[in-house]
Amino acid sequence: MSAAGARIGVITFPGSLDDGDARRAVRRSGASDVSLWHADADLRGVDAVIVPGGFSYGDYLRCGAIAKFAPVMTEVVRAAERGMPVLGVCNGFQVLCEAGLLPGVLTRNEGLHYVCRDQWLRAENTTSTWTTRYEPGADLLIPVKHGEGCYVADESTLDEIEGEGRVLFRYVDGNPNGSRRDIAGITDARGRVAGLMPHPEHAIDPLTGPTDDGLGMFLSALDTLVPA
Amino acid sequence: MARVVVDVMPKQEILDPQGQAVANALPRQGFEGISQVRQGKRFELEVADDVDDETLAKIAESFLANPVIEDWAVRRVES
Amino acid sequence: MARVVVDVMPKQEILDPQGQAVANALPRQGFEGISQVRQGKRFELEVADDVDDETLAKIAESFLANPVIEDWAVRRVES
Amino acid sequence: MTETPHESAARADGGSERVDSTEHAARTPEAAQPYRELGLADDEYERIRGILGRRPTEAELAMYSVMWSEHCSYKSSKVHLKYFGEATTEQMRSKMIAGIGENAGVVDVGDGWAVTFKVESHNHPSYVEPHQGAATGVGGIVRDIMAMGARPVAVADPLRFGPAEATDTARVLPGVVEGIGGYGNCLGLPNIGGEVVFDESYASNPLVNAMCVGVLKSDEVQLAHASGTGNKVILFGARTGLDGIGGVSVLASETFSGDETGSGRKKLPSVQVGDPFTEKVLIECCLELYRSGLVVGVQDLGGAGLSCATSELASAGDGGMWIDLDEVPLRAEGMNPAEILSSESQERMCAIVRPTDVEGFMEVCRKWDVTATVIGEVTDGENLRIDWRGERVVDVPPRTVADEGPVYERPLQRPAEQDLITADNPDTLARPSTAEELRETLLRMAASPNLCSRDWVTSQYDHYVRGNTVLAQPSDGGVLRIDEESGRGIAVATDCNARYTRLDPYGGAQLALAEAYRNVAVTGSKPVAVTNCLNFGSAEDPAVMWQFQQAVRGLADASAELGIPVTGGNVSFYNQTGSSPILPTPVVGVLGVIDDVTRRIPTGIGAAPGESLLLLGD
Ligand SMILES: Nc1ncnc2c1ncn2[C@@H]1O[C@H](COP(=O)(O)OP(=O)(O)O)[C@@H](O)[C@H]1O
Repeated sequence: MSAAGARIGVITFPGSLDDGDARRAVRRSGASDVSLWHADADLRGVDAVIVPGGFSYGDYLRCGAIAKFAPVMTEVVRAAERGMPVLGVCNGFQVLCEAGLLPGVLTRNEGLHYVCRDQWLRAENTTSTWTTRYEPGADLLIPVKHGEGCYVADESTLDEIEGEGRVLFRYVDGNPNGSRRDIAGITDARGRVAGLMPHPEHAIDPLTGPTDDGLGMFLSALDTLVPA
Repeated sequence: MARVVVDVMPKQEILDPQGQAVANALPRQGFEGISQVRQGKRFELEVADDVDDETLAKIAESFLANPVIEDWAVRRVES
Repeated sequence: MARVVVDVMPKQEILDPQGQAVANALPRQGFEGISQVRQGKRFELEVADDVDDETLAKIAESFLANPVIEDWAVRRVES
Repeated sequence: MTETPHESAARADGGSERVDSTEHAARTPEAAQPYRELGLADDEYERIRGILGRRPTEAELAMYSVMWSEHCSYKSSKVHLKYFGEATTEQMRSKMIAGIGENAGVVDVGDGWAVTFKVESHNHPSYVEPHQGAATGVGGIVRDIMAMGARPVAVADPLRFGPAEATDTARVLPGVVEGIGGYGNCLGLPNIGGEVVFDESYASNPLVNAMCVGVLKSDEVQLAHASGTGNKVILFGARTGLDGIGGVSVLASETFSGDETGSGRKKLPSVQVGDPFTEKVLIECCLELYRSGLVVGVQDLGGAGLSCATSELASAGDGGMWIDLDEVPLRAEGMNPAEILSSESQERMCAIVRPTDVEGFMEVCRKWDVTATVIGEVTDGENLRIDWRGERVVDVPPRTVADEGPVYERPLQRPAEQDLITADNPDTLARPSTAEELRETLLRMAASPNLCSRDWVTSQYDHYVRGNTVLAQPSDGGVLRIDEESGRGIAVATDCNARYTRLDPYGGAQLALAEAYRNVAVTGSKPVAVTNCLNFGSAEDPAVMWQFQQAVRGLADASAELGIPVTGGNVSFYNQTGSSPILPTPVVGVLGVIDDVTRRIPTGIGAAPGESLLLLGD
């Protein structure tokens, strides 16, 4: 399979905003992007799925609360159980938590304001499908932009996540939202489903982002999907 | 100590996009028969006994609710 | 037609920055004696008569609240 | 409002359910109408009667009164704004695809791309309800840009507040910023510029101006006109509710005098609540409709709601129009025709569609879950005719509503005190002379609200979304990539120093333009067009009118001097507290083009040590 043979789907819900950016990042990594529509119970044969940022259905009730019921999400949950790599960014992370693919929940930022800023992260788990391209302990500069990014789970869940090494990234140099244990992103037990609040798709080119530190996530997935 | 609940709801004639989003989503999840949903806020306050109703009304009106677009109601409940 | 109220409140053990912010601001506005504030949501639903309590509980549990962080209560009220 | 002693038009026949039809109006010429409460002058009301040859119906009165308001008719500014056209040469016009007179100006930026941009004010609503006022201000300007056929790609927000330490500023500013952020962020529009200025004169009259920039192919401009007899008029987007009806509740209270306790309609809020999600979906829906060629003409619904959209579409078209108000999807019960026509419910658009395309149109709307309804059609008559419950409630020549409103040559007078305030000059001020004093001055300036970091504001705005933002805060101008292949981009900046403008309105407007021009130029872009939002005090104050006239002349002359046209703008009068007007604040926006965004120049002293600092100009 050639690189372009890897097909990564990007879901568009009504209210998705960063779907175009996610597709651009997929293309830049060398894979081909496939648009998936919220109302279609069909993953169009993709090898991996990205649930992008935005305000799905307005997010008026609770972030991701309505999106989890979309027909396409039923398929995503099924595919994830079979081991398909899934990445949720920002709103996508919220959706994956609501859908039960990842533990915990994202709540209102402790500062009560929406925050858009360039954020330092430390890469911790570098064996998940989405993070193999990073050195353990690497510092990355990637934008965050959200009003509800405070990661919350009960202590035993947090201990479990930590114990199993499932924290992908931690905020360093300031926690933008009050997230428990400075958690910025986590993965599931198999290391295939990943969610994070920062936006790797906005850090793929120093022209339009602070760095290209985010590209590694898309390249990592490609490495798994298209073994060298 | 008394427990006080303040309910704050969007005024009837004011658009309530939140309630509307919920109402629209229910049938998609297979829940029929819900014709209208309005979403507001609920505050629970622990209040010293010497805080009178007038003060509570003032807190609700000037602080918890935005009277331009919201109605409010204060009630003391058993704690 | 029945009117149903669903209250959704952050669980006691969950930090509630919004309620906290209100509690902190009250003394600055000259309101003393409010020791705790928690902020949640209140939903008002217009419900057809054949929607039973079990369905309402399901709506609250699976949709209006996130049980990881929130408690909920459903009650029918006079309309 | 006190009860009018006259028998009101609504009650002339007794019944409260009765419709004030054109026929009824013709039969009851003497019925008193609350036109003054609706803001119409005696002679304006007489003119309406003259045009119609009878008294207007309630619905017609509602239409004329909103459309002839200062906000919609530009009745006090028109005579002055003409000067922009006069000052624009053919050469300057060469890149202009649409100019003054359209919803927003459109400029050719090369490679087949065009850009449309405009600033609008939402000052008063943002004072009453900062969050929603500012949010709906963003929503309104975004729909203006959509109505040109463009995809909105960025917003900017020039803001003015009272003193930073004033308690009311603590209410207004956070609400405004949250409103702009909440709405813009949810639409997925990067915020790439704006201003935050504090001054006493804005204490009870903040200025909330919002700019939107849109991109389209230069041959894809949509126009707001209703042509083609038999074509359908489709209203799509949100439902129409009782919000934002403002002055028209005067009519409502008369009509519904029986049940005031029920709805309390006399006190209808003139506040609208925005629904950014609905607007986001509306954007995507509109763009798909345009791409599919399903739209003949399109107009956004903003101030004056359906009154404005129908009369402007019909007025710009080649025939008449018929509307059936019973088809309008309503959110509130018991709305009367005047209310339906005047409702300012947000997130609505109106399109003209060929009958054969209606099904295709509806299908796109269904895909996006957008409510769409055929509410009428283009007719071959001249008039705009509107029916409700089978009776004709409006029958007017649309041009008399939309374009031929009153025009005033308001008195203007350079105030005597102008000499007094300009007599002062900086020579009388003490200057820092020692290093210590200089240091102290510098620190004081850095800490002053007008100069300190704007991070508290800008960090609440998404400037990354869409992945094309090349420069945003704290850059002097925002830069956006519009073509990923070629790297073509655009730049925008808005500026105005109102204190200069107070001292010299002509020169101040020129300085505002010069500053915005420079801010675009320093990004490495070439300035190509100008827009504006002229915020002033009362049009009935001759000193204010003088400021206004001077500012327009200054801006127009300076644009000619720089060789870039004014392509559109907005006027906001009556910004004052009691009889004290705000500082004259002609906010100027400049659009620039950059061939290759990789060559943009970021703000700030360079990255490498040892660079030289040069001062240009004198
Ligand atoms: N200050 C101004 N300078 C130039 N053109 C202006 C100015 N104010 C308004 N216009 C133009 O007048 C026209 C009428 O404005 P319109 O779009 O109807 O206003 P609104 O959107 O506020 O209802 C528009 O083309 C607008 O660009």
